[in-house]
Amino acid sequence: MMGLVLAPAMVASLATCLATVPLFAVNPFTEPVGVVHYLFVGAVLFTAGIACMTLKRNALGILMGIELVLNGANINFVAFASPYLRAEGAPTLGLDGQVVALFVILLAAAEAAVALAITLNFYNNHATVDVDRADDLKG
Amino acid sequence: MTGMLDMDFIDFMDFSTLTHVVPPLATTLAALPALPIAGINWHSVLFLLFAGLACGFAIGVVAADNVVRMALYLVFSLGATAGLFFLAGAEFLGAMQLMIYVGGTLVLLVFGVMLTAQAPLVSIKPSSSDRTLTAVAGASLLSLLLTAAFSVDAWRGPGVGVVPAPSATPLGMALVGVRVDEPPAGTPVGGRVGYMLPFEIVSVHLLVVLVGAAYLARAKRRRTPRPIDALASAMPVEPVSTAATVAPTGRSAGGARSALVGGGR
Amino acid sequence: MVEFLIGLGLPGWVAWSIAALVAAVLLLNVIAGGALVFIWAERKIAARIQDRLGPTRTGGRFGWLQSLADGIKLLAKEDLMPEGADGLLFRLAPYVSFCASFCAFIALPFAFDVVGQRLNVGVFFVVAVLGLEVFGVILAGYASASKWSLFGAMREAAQVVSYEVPLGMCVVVPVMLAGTMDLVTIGEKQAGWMSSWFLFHDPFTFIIFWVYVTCAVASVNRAPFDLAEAESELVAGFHTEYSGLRWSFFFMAEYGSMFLVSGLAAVLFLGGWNGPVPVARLLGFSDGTGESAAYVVRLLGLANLMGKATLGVLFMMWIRWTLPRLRIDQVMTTCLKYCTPIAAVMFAGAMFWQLFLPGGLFPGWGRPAGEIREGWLEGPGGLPAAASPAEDRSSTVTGGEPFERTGLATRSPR
Amino acid sequence: MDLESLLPTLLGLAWLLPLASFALILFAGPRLGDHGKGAAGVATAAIVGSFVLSLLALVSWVAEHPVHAVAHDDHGGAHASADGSADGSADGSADGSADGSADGSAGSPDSHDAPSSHGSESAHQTVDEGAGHVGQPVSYSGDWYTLYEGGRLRLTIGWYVDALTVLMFVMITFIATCIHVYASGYMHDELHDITDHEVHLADGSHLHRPGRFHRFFQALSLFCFSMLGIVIAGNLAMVFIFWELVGICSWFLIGFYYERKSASNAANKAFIVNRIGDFGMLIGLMALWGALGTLHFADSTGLDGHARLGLFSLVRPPEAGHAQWVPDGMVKFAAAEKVKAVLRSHPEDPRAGVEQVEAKVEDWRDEGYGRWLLLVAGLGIFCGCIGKSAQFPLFVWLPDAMEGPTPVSALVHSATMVAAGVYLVGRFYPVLTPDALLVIAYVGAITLFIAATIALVANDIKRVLAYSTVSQLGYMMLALGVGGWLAGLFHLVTHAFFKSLLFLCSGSVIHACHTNDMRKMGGLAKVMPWTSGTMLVGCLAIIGAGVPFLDIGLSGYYSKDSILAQALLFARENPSHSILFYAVAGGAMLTAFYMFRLWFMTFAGQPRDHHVHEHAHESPPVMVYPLVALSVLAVVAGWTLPGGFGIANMIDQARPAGTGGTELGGLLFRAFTVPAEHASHAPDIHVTASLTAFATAASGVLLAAAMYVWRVIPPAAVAAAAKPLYTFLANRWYFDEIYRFLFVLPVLGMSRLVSATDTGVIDKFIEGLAWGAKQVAGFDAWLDRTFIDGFVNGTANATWHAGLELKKLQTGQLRQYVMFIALGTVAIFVLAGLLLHSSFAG
Repeated sequence: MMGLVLAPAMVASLATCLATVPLFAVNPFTEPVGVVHYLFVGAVLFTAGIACMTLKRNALGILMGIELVLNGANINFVAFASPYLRAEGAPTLGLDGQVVALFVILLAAAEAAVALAITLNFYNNHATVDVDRADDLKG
Repeated sequence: MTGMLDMDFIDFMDFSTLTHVVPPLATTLAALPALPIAGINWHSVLFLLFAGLACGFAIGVVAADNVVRMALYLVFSLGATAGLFFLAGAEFLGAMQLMIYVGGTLVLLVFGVMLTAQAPLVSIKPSSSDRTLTAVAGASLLSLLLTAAFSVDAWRGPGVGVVPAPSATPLGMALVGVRVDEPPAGTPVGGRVGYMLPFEIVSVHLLVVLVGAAYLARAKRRRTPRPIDALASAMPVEPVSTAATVAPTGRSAGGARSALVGGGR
Repeated sequence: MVEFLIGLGLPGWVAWSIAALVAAVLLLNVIAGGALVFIWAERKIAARIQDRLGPTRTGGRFGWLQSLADGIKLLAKEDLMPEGADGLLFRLAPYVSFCASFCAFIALPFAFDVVGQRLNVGVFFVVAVLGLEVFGVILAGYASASKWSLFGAMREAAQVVSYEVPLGMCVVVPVMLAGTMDLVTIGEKQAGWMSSWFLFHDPFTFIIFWVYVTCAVASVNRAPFDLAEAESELVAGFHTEYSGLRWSFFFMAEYGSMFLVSGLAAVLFLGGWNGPVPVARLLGFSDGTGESAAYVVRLLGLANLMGKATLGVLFMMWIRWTLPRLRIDQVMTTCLKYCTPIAAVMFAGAMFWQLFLPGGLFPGWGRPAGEIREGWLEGPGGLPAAASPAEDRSSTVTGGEPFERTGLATRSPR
Repeated sequence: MDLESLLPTLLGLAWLLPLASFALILFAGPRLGDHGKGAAGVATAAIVGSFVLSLLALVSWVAEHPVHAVAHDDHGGAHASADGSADGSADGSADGSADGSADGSAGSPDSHDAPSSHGSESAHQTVDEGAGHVGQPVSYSGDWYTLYEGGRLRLTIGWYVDALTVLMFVMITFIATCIHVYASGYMHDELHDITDHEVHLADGSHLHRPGRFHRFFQALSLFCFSMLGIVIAGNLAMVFIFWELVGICSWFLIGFYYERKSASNAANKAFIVNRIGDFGMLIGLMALWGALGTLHFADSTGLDGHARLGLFSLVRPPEAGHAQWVPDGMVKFAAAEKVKAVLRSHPEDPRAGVEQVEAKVEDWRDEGYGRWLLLVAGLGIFCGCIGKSAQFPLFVWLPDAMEGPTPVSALVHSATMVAAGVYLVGRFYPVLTPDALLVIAYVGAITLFIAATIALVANDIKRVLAYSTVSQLGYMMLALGVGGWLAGLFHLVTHAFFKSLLFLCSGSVIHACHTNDMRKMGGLAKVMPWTSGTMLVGCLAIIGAGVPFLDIGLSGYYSKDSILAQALLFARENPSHSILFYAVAGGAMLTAFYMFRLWFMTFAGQPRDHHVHEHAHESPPVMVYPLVALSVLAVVAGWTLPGGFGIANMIDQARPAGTGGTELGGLLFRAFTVPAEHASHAPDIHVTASLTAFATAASGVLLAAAMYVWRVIPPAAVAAAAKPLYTFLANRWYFDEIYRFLFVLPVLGMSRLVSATDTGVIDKFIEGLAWGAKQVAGFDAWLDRTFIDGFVNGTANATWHAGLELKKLQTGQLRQYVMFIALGTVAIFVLAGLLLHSSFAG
């Protein structure tokens, strides 16, 4: 049973290692970085955020996971917006990408405020911030 | 979103590209020892620094159990991301990230401290099976994302390093509805719009959220004791409190009487 | 400097590194040296205000070596950590605080083009990074495992987060008047006589300057807003459990922040390096008259700004020893019921003033000829003149090759 | 600000102020002051404001258009009537072009004789006096708001302002001001809870209700707004709207004491009777709208910039010297068959057909097409006036309307609203054909006679005045009908003053005596000196008291004289219609008799009922002041100042273009002539009329004095001697009974028949159908329960159980959901990749 679970994980890890290889097709110390480098960081942050959301029982931890996820997405937007990271004359998102990232930041702030308020209410009513105990509406 | 035009979705799904990465790997490994000191690109080095910080602290957030440390790592991760933004030429965005995201997380941290001041709440540990499952899911998600990211050739090459023009002012102008930035190559003429309306919507949205959050989080006067109050009342009651409970009763009775006297015809 | 080093035959990256190092050390000296001077000054000022003499003996007359002696004492002190403390965070906190204060100096110009890194969003960057200083305080408060520290940290968090709102509004006004967030451009826009300072641009800016002063004092945790370390209530607030060098880092950070907000005030409202009297111009120096003249101009500007910032710091000390500490609710009331609305109204007022009387109160008085604009806004009527970007850029202060401005983004020669 | 923009502003504000007051009282009502006492202040302030604005408008009008004496030449009477119309066309076409603008000549046809200081007047207006009034009257018109515009149709909210409008504004707002002041004293009972002794509840007690002070002023304000709306209206649609609004206000006010059965019945009666008239008015409106496509009085310019001719220009085209003709639209409308035929004859080229139709319009007009339509339009509009102005046969509502509070009777049911019909006839005058005018004259004559006779025997003081009002309205209609445009409208204005005065006096009496019955009064002159004095002034004014040879008299003297003169002229021109003159003369005598019968019975002699007399007292000053103000005006309203300024001359400024000359009629009647009005000023006519008026009035007064003061002729004896006649008159000619027999009973019978049919036949049929349907439904229900419900329930059960199982998936574990999302995303992408690219393996 454990093997069944772990097998895909191993496959996935292998695939990840393989996937990161092209990063080193460019010497990062001497050559300008490209979009894909940013995408790598974005993917890591995104995945860390998802992992945070699935792993943390603390409601605040889940919030932090959300922040990470949004931030990962933002990195991608900025990367696609920047002409620095693209080949000469390659189309970029330009200002649009930055504006979208900006709005994401703003809305993330709003989301954090509401989520915190909800968390506070939850804490007031249940004396805990453990989301596993927030199952009053379960089926 | 003209920048996405080069991303053919079918290519994006093409796993077969994995087979093309092995030869470059070999050349890279061969080139590593011959790293020319003279040719160090500080931009790239700083990128590596910030990227490493961002990724490392992001993983740190996942790994840490103490909520305050989590928040600290998150702040570092987000701060490093701001550095990445600066490097990508999005200065305004970087400053914004520092101010809002990091500032917002500061509030998170404060709340974390306040809510989990009780010892049992500081670290709620997940079970080991959760950890395994998360590891599997995370690994597969990451591999999927990376596969997708590396499957587009146009994204893979090094950038030309054309430093973008300062974008803060054009960004500000775009937010009030005027586009003054140079359109990216291949943009259809006349198709670019300002962000006046979204800006206003977001402003109103923020206001609503502010009010809503304040409403949600306000101290409510409640009839039934909260669980947390119940916990407090479970503690031994000091004798003084009995006197305190008698006194208001007397006051309220007197008040009612005086109201009757005052209101009678 | 970079060119000079490259001329010596050093590789480009080495030259850049050395230049960066020199800049960093210079900035560090501003903080550390400043802290030494200011601590001594504060002692003397406090003493004089309280009708005492203050330090008199150390280092001969006036006790001018007192701070150094204090520093040595702190270095020698035992470094204690409470038993229940979170070790990592406890150790980290002072450095976080100090780093935030230090980082903000990156974008603060000391004279025309005398700036660690000229940023397009300088104002924003400074305010944002300054807001991070509170992190160290909170971490210290949490990690100390002491209720005094925790209370102090909570107060600090609430206070700083609240005061960022009016502070941001105040800061936006000069940005609006100058049309840029670049601190160098903002400073240069106020060139000439005192009348071209943004402080005297219109009544609204004059009022909002004082709001800025209030908010700045609050955001650097100085009395009467020093709730976080209210010694009469919280022993010593967030640094109750600190001693030795770590404690001194907090103090360096505090004095650095004071200097920073004062410098920012000087740049935003008080003309920056452009004095009440355009000394350099009257003496016949200007950027155009040769390299050495440019150096003189910059040195004069440097002295000018340092003088203003120091005056600001002294002003804060004066306040500290004059006004009693507020309660936390009074602090919040001051912020939310007074500073924020006033700042908002003044912002609107300044906006309309700028709309209808863009010249300010003293249009054209002693202002150097020539319009200072950002490069992309060159055409008449504010239309972008995309047709000739090269010409535009050359005619502006922010001009020059963009690679040089953002040195980090320069490609190394292959 | 020139007059063109000043007038609509002033008058528009004056018009809207009462609306504001209405709205304020409507929403704030009882909270205004103590028990709504402030409502009186609000309403009064509003109407005073309106009055001031109207006065300003009047002053600015007079400053711009000085009122001159109408210099009547003496050969008008000798003018041959037969050539009037033809001359009018011929001469008018020569002169019309000179002053085609709206700001043309003011004043009489002889304005070239008058000192002219007004630059814009046409300097070269040479008019043959036989051609009537050729020049356009000075008028301003425009639109505030366009409701609809499409094609040639256009509907707006606009104004039409001329001297008449301004004068009406001043008159209405002045009287309304007086009555507001008066009412704030008269209605003070309503400030508190009151017990209505005339309402008996089922348990025998009287109704006890809260006061409705503010509601009274609310309705009064709405009424003022509506009435001013009629006056300022720029088109007939607007007139109609406000026409109905004054109707509803009247309904409110008559039914103010709606708990009283009589009051609510009277209100309903007034409203329903008016509906009948308004139905005719609608027909008239439809005729105009359908045939002409416009309801505007004056020419106007649409939003699209196209000029559109108004009714006046259509019916009396300026290029034809304002002579009346049948407009093209009506000709084509009437000759629809011919138009169709012409158009059909050009199927290939509709444009040619249209041109041919245009070419043939002249021929058709000469053939007489559309004449009837124009007549119908005029009579239709007049139908509305019959209802509103209480003319025969619809006058029955007005006496009943006296159930309302007396200030209402004074304002609504004597001075203003009922005069609206007269005003509309005057305003609409250019469109009315001579035949329509003759109909109007006869209706007026019948009305004045019937009402006067009923008033002879009425004992209710307000009813006497009500019938007097009806009678006087008949006078006005008759005057208008016989060509006395100025006479009718002049009488309208003067009558408004003295009739409102009379009503207010009667209200004062009722206030003092708490009864309406004159038989219980008597000798009140001593206790109520002010009331009796002012009422005497009113009586003298209404009978037209004056000195014939000196030509000095009260206001009624002038207006009634001119009516008599015009009627006499008409009778001379058309001997077959001389009964009209006799009606007028006889009516004048009857008027004098019953008015002084009223005054003598009320104020003179000995008290008849001591209980009443003891409680009688003079009314408070707030009620007396308006009486005095009105009585002053009742005296002076008819005077003409030495400079020529006077109401009559001012009204004459507004004389519609083309009227005032002789007109030739003969569609409904045998050929007759409507004589030019200025001809009635010829000395022989004028003197005869004056003497007749004086003689009739004096004889009426003397007769009344003989019967009720000197008692030489005992009234009871007269009544007994002519018992059938007395009964007939006392029962008001049995009009109510006749209407009941003719209309109400048949309708009731018919409804009973219909009801029986409904229950007996239709209901049975439907019940049968229902029974059948029920049987079918029973079968359906069985099918439904057995099969369909079974299926549906089975589905529901399956869903329920599936839900029971599936809900276990809803664990409430937030982290699990996130995990599902993440894994689900991965799975989707992997599956998609595998399916789309089988090359995954290599």
